[in-house]
Order: sequence, then structure tokens, then C-alpha cells
Amino acid sequence: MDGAGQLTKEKLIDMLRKMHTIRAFEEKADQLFALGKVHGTMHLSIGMEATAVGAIAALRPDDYITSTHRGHGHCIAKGGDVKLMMAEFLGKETGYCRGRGGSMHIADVESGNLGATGVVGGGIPTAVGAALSVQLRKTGQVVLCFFGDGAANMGIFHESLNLAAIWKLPVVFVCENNQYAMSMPVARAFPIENIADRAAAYAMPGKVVDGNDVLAVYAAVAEAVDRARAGEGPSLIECKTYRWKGHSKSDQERYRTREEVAAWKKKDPIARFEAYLLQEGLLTEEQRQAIAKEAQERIEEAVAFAESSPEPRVEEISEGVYA
Amino acid sequence: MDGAGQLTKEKLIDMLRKMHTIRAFEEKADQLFALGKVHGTMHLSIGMEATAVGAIAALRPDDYITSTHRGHGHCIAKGGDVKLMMAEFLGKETGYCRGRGGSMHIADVESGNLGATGVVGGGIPTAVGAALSVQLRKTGQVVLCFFGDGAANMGIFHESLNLAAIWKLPVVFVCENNQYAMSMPVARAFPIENIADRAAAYAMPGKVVDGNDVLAVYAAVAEAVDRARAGEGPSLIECKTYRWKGHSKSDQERYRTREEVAAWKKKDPIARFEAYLLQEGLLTEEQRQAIAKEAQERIEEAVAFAESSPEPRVEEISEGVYA
Amino acid sequence: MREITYAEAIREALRQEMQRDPHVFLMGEDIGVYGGAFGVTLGLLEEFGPERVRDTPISEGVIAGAAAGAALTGMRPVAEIMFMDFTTLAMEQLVNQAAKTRYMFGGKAKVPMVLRTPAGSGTGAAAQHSQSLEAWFVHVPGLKVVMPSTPYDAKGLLISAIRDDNPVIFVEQKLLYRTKGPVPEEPYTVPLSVAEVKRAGRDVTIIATGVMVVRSLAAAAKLAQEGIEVEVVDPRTLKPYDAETITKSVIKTGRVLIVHEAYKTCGFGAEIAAMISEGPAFMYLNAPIRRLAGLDIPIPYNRTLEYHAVPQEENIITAVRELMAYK
Amino acid sequence: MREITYAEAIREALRQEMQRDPHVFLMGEDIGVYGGAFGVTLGLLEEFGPERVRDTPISEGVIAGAAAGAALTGMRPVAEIMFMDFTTLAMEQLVNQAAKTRYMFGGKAKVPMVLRTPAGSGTGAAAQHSQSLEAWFVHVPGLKVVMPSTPYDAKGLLISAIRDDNPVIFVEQKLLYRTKGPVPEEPYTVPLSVAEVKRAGRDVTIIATGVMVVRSLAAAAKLAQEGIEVEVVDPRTLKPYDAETITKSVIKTGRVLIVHEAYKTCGFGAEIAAMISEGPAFMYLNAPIRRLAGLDIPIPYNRTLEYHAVPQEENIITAVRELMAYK
Ligand SMILES: Cc1ncc(C[n+]2csc(CCOP(=O)(O)OP(=O)(O)O)c2C)c(N)n1
Ligand SMILES: Cc1ncc(C[n+]2csc(CCOP(=O)(O)OP(=O)(O)O)c2C)c(N)n1
Ligand SMILES: [Mg+2]
Ligand SMILES: [Mg+2]
Repeated sequence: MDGAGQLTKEKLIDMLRKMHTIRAFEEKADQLFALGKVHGTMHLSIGMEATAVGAIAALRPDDYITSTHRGHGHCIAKGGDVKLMMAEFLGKETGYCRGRGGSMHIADVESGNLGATGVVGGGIPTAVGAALSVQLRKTGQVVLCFFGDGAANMGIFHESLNLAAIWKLPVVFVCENNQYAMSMPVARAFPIENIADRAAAYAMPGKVVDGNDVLAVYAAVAEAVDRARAGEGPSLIECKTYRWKGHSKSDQERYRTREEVAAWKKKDPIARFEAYLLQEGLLTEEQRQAIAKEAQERIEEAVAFAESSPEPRVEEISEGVYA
Repeated sequence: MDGAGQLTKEKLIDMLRKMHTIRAFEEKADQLFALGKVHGTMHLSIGMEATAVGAIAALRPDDYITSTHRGHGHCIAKGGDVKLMMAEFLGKETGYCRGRGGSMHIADVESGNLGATGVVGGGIPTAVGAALSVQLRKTGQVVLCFFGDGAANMGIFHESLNLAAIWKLPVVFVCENNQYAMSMPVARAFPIENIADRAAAYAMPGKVVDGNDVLAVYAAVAEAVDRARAGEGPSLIECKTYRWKGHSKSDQERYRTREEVAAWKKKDPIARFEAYLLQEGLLTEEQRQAIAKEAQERIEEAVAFAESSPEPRVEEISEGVYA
Repeated sequence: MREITYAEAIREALRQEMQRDPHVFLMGEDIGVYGGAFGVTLGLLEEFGPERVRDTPISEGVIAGAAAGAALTGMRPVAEIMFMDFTTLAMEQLVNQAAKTRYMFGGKAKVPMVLRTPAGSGTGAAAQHSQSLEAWFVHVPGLKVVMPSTPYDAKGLLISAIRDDNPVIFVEQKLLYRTKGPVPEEPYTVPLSVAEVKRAGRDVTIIATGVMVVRSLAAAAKLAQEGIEVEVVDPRTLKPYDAETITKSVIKTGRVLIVHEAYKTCGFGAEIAAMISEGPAFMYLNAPIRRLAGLDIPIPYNRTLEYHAVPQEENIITAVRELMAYK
Repeated sequence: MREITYAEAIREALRQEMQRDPHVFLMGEDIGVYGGAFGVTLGLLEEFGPERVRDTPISEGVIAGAAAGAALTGMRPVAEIMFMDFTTLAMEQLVNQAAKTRYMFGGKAKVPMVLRTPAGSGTGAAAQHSQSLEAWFVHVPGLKVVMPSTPYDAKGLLISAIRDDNPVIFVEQKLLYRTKGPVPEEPYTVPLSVAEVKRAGRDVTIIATGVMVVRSLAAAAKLAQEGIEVEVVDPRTLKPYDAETITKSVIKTGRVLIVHEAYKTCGFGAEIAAMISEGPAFMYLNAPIRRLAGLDIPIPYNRTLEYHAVPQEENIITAVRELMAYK
């Protein structure tokens, strides 16, 4: 592992804590679903925790992110409150979106999370617009734009990267290539091997990183963030990773083998990061266990909060359409 | 000049004839406009005749093309009847589209001209769909897809090239880079120098050619057409050229200098091709003059035909919406 | 007669048309091994192979545009957009190209394509996966719009749509995919632009689309117990729609309730209300024309809010009773 | 008062708002040195520089989406789509993102952007450059839709739209760009969602939008010579529209003609007709509600056909006379 040089021990531990929190949040979400406590859909990023945490670790607190349908990890990594997330997941009035948004639309604009979107690629121009806003307001912020491999074949990806490039906007495009868009493997959807190679079409740096290596993600994104903050324009970073769970609740996973999934599980980004920290003496086994346990507890508290929270009131159903 | 090797003298003369016909058609169109005989808009390709004629010279008669808002040249190069074109231009019942389409929508699907479109980039997926049709019907046809530099920044360009690439469709994408999209110079709209370099994002061959050299265009497109016909998939060819006239009728041309226009006029693709043919002994001065004169005459006949043609009947206004 | 689901009926129509006509093929996201987000195309890849059941990347613009291009050149594509909300990415190709090609080209070309897309709320998928945008397409000359409410109609209308020489937007109802009904095994057509009276009655005419037909029939059954006889008319094709059948019913009953799930303002119900109030049925009206439609809000995630965002059986019952109060 | 054109009024609104508020900026194709396809933004580049008057590549999706993103983070973008026909390329961003962001995020965000776009036929630009697609946007909760018919309204409504905290679709009328009218020099607002009675009358209410207001007023002047007093109501804002002013007028006159240029089927006129026929004005109607709208065909190129594709003054006069035949 690489790139840890710039990071304090505190920060490294915080990153591990966040990875555990994401894992715990999503495992709980999966359970709640199985118990029939959730109406709707959700997309889990278990196995992909390193991309969210590594990338966002490179940001200042006042920087922006845009997220995706698979966005729990981004929100937690950005410092989101798991209580409000869980309440939103359960459709409660106390949730981030007062129960109107649900899993696919968690946002916290105040804190710089410009939100998840259910439309693939839908957040890419949002990020470009936020970067334009930053450039015009001269605040020195940077925008991190998450999207999947599937989004990289959409027209809006192309228009957005081009605009960001010609205007040298402070945005970093982070492609979470988890090998599939629903059932579509990247090998069939793309004629090229690396999505990052598309950066050349926009004269921006393109880099492939191991998306299961949180420090490699951090290092690549940090470099791109520096570049963006210095006014040198956007970058495209492709994180190769994998989702362990089905695409969404209803996925039969006919498009991949158990062996493939098992092989990727061996590359668990959390276990890998822990092994590194233990080996470097930055973490003890007791601490490791405590962090994992705390994460579980935080999520249990969040569930308790969410479950005891009130439902939205039907009389208020039309509130918030217009400002 | 290069690539003439494969072309018979007859074909070369035919190409010159078409270039003259395009020029004559458009100069006349310009005049008719100035005389107030035309209601609507039009886009002239004067100075760009080599791209249309060179590219289409590489096709079989049964191959397809898709055209653009600046499409008179494509139509003539594909063997279009200038009488029907002129009648369409004047909105007459005898026109290609019974006067319903006008300059921006001339089509002749029967003969393989799938039509001009007024929406920038709007014809690119049409070409991909036609190529898919060819592949499924196994007819061995090829589709030539024209579009401007401006279209290459649209989302649909990206989606279309990707789909054509992964499915190895028999389509050749011909970008007529005339340096501007309306007032937007390529240098400001693109972060890269050559649009053809975007081919790499789709693992297809990309080639830049001198778009004012009809034989260079021919050679590059012929190679791509062969490739497509052999089932090896699409290519992207960028023809660097220039439009002499304003973008459309109402253009004040505030975005470029007279000197620039004058410099490009010196690179007249017709004069250049003639000089080559004369020098190679493939054309005499008398023939040259006769060809130019015949082109004018053909256009005068077309105008006479169009002007004496009937108007569409108002009672038939709703015909042809549904099949 | 054998009963199958709405989803199975659609699949059967696709299968039988693909068997009959080699020009018919499918393209869309995850329609192959995945079988589509709602399993509608399950098994077709195995039967027809990847040439004719084509998984595409996520690129709705080129899905629609390439379908139109293939249709223009002799094929009969059936494209799928996974959720109707994402037709927003294909509007240019559908509206400016596919719909207008024929007219713009002087009636000398045709674009025989079908675009299938599932619409509607009720699945907890929130604002961007629950819309019913059919009114947009109804507004566009050159397109046809079909919206079946039963397995029988789904199969027969889809076969008609595939055989039709125009671009057809085929709006499927997510909440109906698993509903069952009698469907003949052999291929048959239900004609486009012909409405059906799904239940006859003398007191009130309900004009309902899609899943609202089912809710209206349930409401009508209950209202019958109170002695109110509701006639339920299902337009089935929304463009060009069958004004005559609707008008006849309204002339008979003198009371009109229009029910759809889409946002009320400028929805399809507005068109039907306007058509009635400018036509021959106007002078037979005994009560104002009532629309019952989705609220003008994005569909909320919360289950209870989502339930209240669109008409339910009890709302239909109440609305009919209110109409009956006019003498 | 000074008279300026509709185009100049729009330009003045942009200029004054840009002077007042540094968060306001412009983006769109060829809006800089070219001044926009219709010259509306001429001179603004020189005054405000390329940072605030931003020429974009042809990429309508990101124009709309980036405007929304900038609006979400504190700016007040005014984006331009060169022809309304090309909003088809921006629907995903406008409808799924800009319009829904606020509600989806629990009312905790706002998207104060304006999207200016010219609509309408009459310029010989044919099927893909002549559409009036406002009904689509009226159907979408979260959007506002404005359509001015005079230079005065254009300036005042645009200033209101820019200051409004919601995404506003500002539909300009190509054929009105050169019409002149009195416009105060200082900034002023015309409130959104307030209709205006442009001419008072007792016999028939015409509800008209955009260029049809001008044609209706001309028709009304001629009809007055026959003793028919027409009241012309201009909604000005189409979403959310002012039902009250319309209703009041209809109650007074008892006869309704709705006039718009957009395709008739599922147009904005359908909504107005439906609103009237389900509301309190219904029982005051002395005649069926009449819609006069664009034919349901793509706009043809030929000048004469184009003329007949949309309502003209003489069609309005005839329709009013027909309505007057009802006693
Ligand atoms: C425009 C659009 N098309 C289709 C869908 C349905 N859909 C939701 S997620 C998804 C796959 C996305 O793949 P990718 O971008 O790789 O993200 P991942 O799910 O792998 O994280 C699809 C097709 C959608 N939400 N939006
Ligand atoms: C989608 C779309 N946006 C904007 C326009 C307006 N417009 C017409 S032609 C044009 C410039 C096109 O540039 P390019 O593709 O380079 O073709 P050229 O005109 O130079 O031949 C523009 C902006 C349009 N027709 N379609
Ligand atoms: Mg993926
Ligand atoms: Mg150009």
C-alpha cells in the first residue's frame, strides 16, 4: 500500500472506522430488507468501501461530492449521520429527506453532499455545475463526482467531461468500475480495456487504480484534487472494484459465477487495509475489534432512532415541491 | 494528391462534375435567398465539396448515408436529382419531401440517402441503426455518417460510437470539421487538437485528413469502408475543411476575420482537384470549362423545374403523419 | 381459457412475433440473461440468441435512435427503456426524429418501431423511477401511444404495435405485471385506437387508463352494491385515441370521471375532458367533468405518502358518489 | 413611455439582473459574440465578459444539468437552449433532476435557475425548429413555466423568474422578438402565476398564450366592429397558472375560446378546458369550450402549409363567431 505518507494515524483510523460503518450500515440494510421492513429498492456497495472512503479522504470538509444510486458509502465517507440515513432508508420524517427520497436520494447539501440520484449518470453534470459555481464564486472548493462504469457510456458523461475540460473546472471524476452495470459486464459494454483511457478524449489526466486499495484510491484522488484546486482542471480516475451483493434486491445474478464473487471477496478492502495498519503498527488487534464493534453499535443506534421516529404526515405530502 | 490509383478517369471526372454541381446548386440557393424567393433557412457547404464527394465516392450505390443540416452536398454526391432538390428548397409539391421538409430535411430513403436532419448530431444514431439493420439483414451494405465538429461534443455522438464499436457495425463516421459550430471555434469547444483522436475512446481507427483534398478524403474513407464491409467495425475520419459562407442566412460572422476566410478560399477544393487532373492529363481545359458550364445549366434547369412546379395543396396538409 | 400474467402475455407477444417475422428484434438494457428489470424478456435470449435479443450499454438516446434507424431501413425493432422516467434521455430521437421522419420526408419513409417502457408508482422506487409520462407522447404527432390494462390487451396490442408501420410507445404497468387473466395461446391482434367498455353501466362513465382500469373496476363492483352503475371505458390506445366510444358512453350517462395515475396538470385526462367539453357530449353533461389523477408532486419514497400520491380505489368511489350528487 | 422590442426587453432584464446580482450568469450556445441565434444576448459578452456570458459547446444535456448544479450551490444561472425543439436533449436533467431535487431532498435544497428558449413556427424552419413544447413542462411538478406575450411582460417576468428560487422554463416567442411596446427603463417585476386580462369584454373569453395573444387582440379589435366584445386573458405563467382570473372571466362571459400554437392534443389548452369544465365556471357555460390550436402535424416547411398549421387571426374570428351562435 502506498500514499499513506501524507496521512496521520488519526486520519487512517478514521478511514477504517468509516469503512466499517459503511459495511455495517449496508449489512443492516440488507437484513432490514429481508425482514420486509423496507418498501422500495436499494443498491449495496459492500466490497466497494475503499473507493468511497479513499476518494473522500482527499477532500476538505467544505468540498462537494455528487453520489449515485449506490451511494450509502459516499454519504458516510462524507461524514453523513447514520441516524438520519437510516431514518431516510426507513422513510421516516427524521430522515435526511424527510422520508421523501429514500435510499436512492440521500442528500445533505449543507454539508457538501449534493445527493444521490437514481438516474445513472444523472449526477455528472450536477458536479460540473457545482464546479462551475465554485470557479465563479472563487471559493477554492473541489467537487468529487462519483459514477459507475455503466454511466461512462452515457452521452451525459461525454458532454460533462468535455465542458469541465474546456473550462478547466475543479472537478474530479471518479469512476467506480465494479465490473458490471446491472448484468452488463464491462467487457461487453466497452470496446476498450480501461475507462480511464477515455480521459485522453478530453485532454485530462486519466488513471486506473486498484479500487480495493483505500490508500491507492486516496493517493490518486489527492493528486487530482490538488490539480483541480490549483486551477489546472479536471481528472478522471477509474477505481477497479467489485460489488459483492446483487445489483439490487431483485437480482438473481445469472450473469456471473459464484467463483468470481468468491475470488473478489478474497480481496476485501477492509481486511486488506486492516492488515496493512496492523503490519505497520498503526493499529492493534484490540483496536481493530473495537472499531468493528463500535460500527455495529452505531448502526444499531441508528436503527433504534429510525424505528422510533415518526412517519411523515400525509397532510404534508405536497410540501417542498416549490421553494 | 493521393489515392487516385483506384479510380478510373471516368469516375474522377464524375467526381469533379459533382463538386461543380454542388457549388452551382448552393450559389444559386444563395441567390434565390437574396432575391427573397425562399422562406426559411439554409446552410451552405461551399468550400466543403471535397468531403461530401470524396467520401461518397468510396461507396457502392446501394450503401447508405446520413446527412446533416448542411446537406446539399451529401445529397448531390449520393446521386440526388437537383431538380427534386431545388423543388424541395422552394417548398414545392414535386420536391423530394413534397415541400414538407425543405433544405434541412432532404431525404431519399429509396436511393440510400437516409436524410438530412436539423438537429445537430440527430443523424448519428440513425446511421448506427441503419448499420445494425445491415448487419442483421446481412446485405453487405455500409453506412456513411456525416456530422460536423459541433456534433462531436454531443452526448449522442459518444453513445453512438460506443454502440457501433462494441457491435462492430458497418458504419463510417465522417466528421466534417469546418472549424466552427456556428460561432464556436473548435479551439474553444474542444480541449484536444484532433477530433479523430476520440476514436481511441472506442477502440476504432481514427484518421485526420485534409478535407479539401477530394482524393485524400476518398482514400481514407475507402479504407474505412472496406474495413466496415469486411465486418471489422466502424472508423472515425475527421476531414479538416472550411465553410466559406456564414453559418446560415442570418450570420454576421463576427467570430472570424475576413483574412481567415480569404486564406481558406485559396485552398478551394475544386480548383485544387482541377489543377491535379489537368496536370495528370486526365482533364483538358475545354472539358473543365464544359463541366462547370454544364453544372450551371443543370441548376438553371432545376430552378425552372422548381419554379414551374405546383405548390402543395392545403387540403393535404395532414397527409403523411402516419403510415 | 388459459390464464397467464400481464408480463407473460407481453413475452408471448414478443416471442410469437419474433418467430413469425425475422425482422423483429429486441434491444435494451439487461433484456438478455437478466430478462429485463421486471423479468419480461426472460428466456428470449436463449430462444433467439444474442443477435436478436441485444443487451445495450446504458445509453437511452442511441437505443431509441438506432431503433428508429433500423426501422427506417427495413427492420422492426422493439426497444426497451427500463423505466419510463428514462425516456427523458431519448426524447430528441423519439420526438424530433422517429415521430417526424415520415412527414418531414413527404410521407415517403416509415419508422415501424416499438418502444416498450414500464411506468407507474407503487414500488417504493421514489421520484425518478415512478413516473407516468404518457401525456408527453400523446402530445406528439407521428407517435402512437398504447397502454394496456389486462394480459389479453397487452398481448393483442403489442402484436398490433409491432405490425404497425409507425413508432409506437408501449407503456407497460409495473403493478400489473403479475396480474393474471385469460389469454389465447395463438397470436391475435387487438386493434390500435379502439377503446373498450370494460364494464357497462348507466349512471357514470369512468375513463381510466392502465392500472387505474383495474382500480375503477373494483370500485365499480362496490358501487354497484349501492345501486350505482358505473360504465368503465379503457381507451387502451391514447394516441390516436377513440373519441367516439368515449363520447357515446358520456352521452348515455351524463357524468364523467377520468382517472389516471400521471400528474394531473396537463395529463391525458385534461385532453379527454377537453374533448368531451368541446364535443357533442357536452350538452348531455349533468355534472362537471371530474378528473382524479396523480398529485402534482414528485412521487415520494415513504410508502404511505406514495399511496396517497395517486388515485386509489376509495378515492374513485368517493369521486363517483360526489358526481352522483348532481341531479 | 419608451418603446423597445421584446428581444430588447429580455436583454435589458438580463443586463439589469446581472448588474444587480453577481450570482446571475448566462450559459448557452453562441450567446457570446454571436448574440444568440436571435440576437437576444448581443452586447452582453462585451459588458460582462466571458466568465459570466459563457458560450458552450453543443451539448444541451450538460447545459441544463450544469445550470442546475450551479443553482444548487448558490448561483443563479440563466441557461439558453437555442430552440425549444432541443429541450428534448435536456429533459432528463430538467425533469428528473432540476424539478425534483427539492422535493426528493425533503425540501432542503433549492434550484434557482432559468432556462430561456425560443418557441414557435412562422420562420420557415420546418418540423425540428418550430415546436411549442410548453405542455410537457407544465405537466412536471417542480418546474415553473412562463410565456410572455409583450415586451413589458417579457422584462418583468424574466426578472421575476431570475429572482424565483425554482427552476423556471422561460418560453420566448420567435415571432414576437421584433414587436415593440412600452417598457420602463428601471427594473421591475411582473409576478409569476398572475394572469392578465389584456382586453376586457363581456361576450366571449379568449384564453391565449404567447404570439396567440397578439393575434387574439387583433381579432378582438375586428370583432368589436361587429359588436362582439371579446375578453382576452393571457395566463403569462402556465405553471402554476392562475385559475382564478380565468374562471372569473368565464363566469362573466359564458363562452370560452382557448388559443395556442402548440399541437392541439394534450396541449396546454386541454388543461385549461379541463380546469374550466371541472370548476365553478362550468355551470355558467353557454356553449361548448372551444380549443383552437396547432394541427397535430409536424410543422411543414412550405410557407402556405406552415401558415395553415397554426391558428391565425381569421381562424380566431371564425371561432368566436361560431361560439356566438350559441344562445
Ligand atoms: C439512465 C438510466 N438507465 C437505466 C437505469 C437502471 N439502472 C440502475 S443502476 C444500473 C446499472 C448502473 O451501472 P453502473 O453505472 O456501473 O453502477 P453500479 O450499479 O454498478 O454501481 C441501471 C441500468 C437507470 N437508473 N438510469
Ligand atoms: C441539438 C442542436 N443544438 C443546436 C442547434 C443549432 N445549430 C444548428 S447548426 C449548429 C452548428 C453546428 O455545428 P457543426 O456540427 O460543426 O456543423 P456545421 O454547421 O459547422 O456544418 C447549431 C448550434 C441544432 N440545430 N441542434
Ligand atoms: Mg457498475
Ligand atoms: Mg462545424
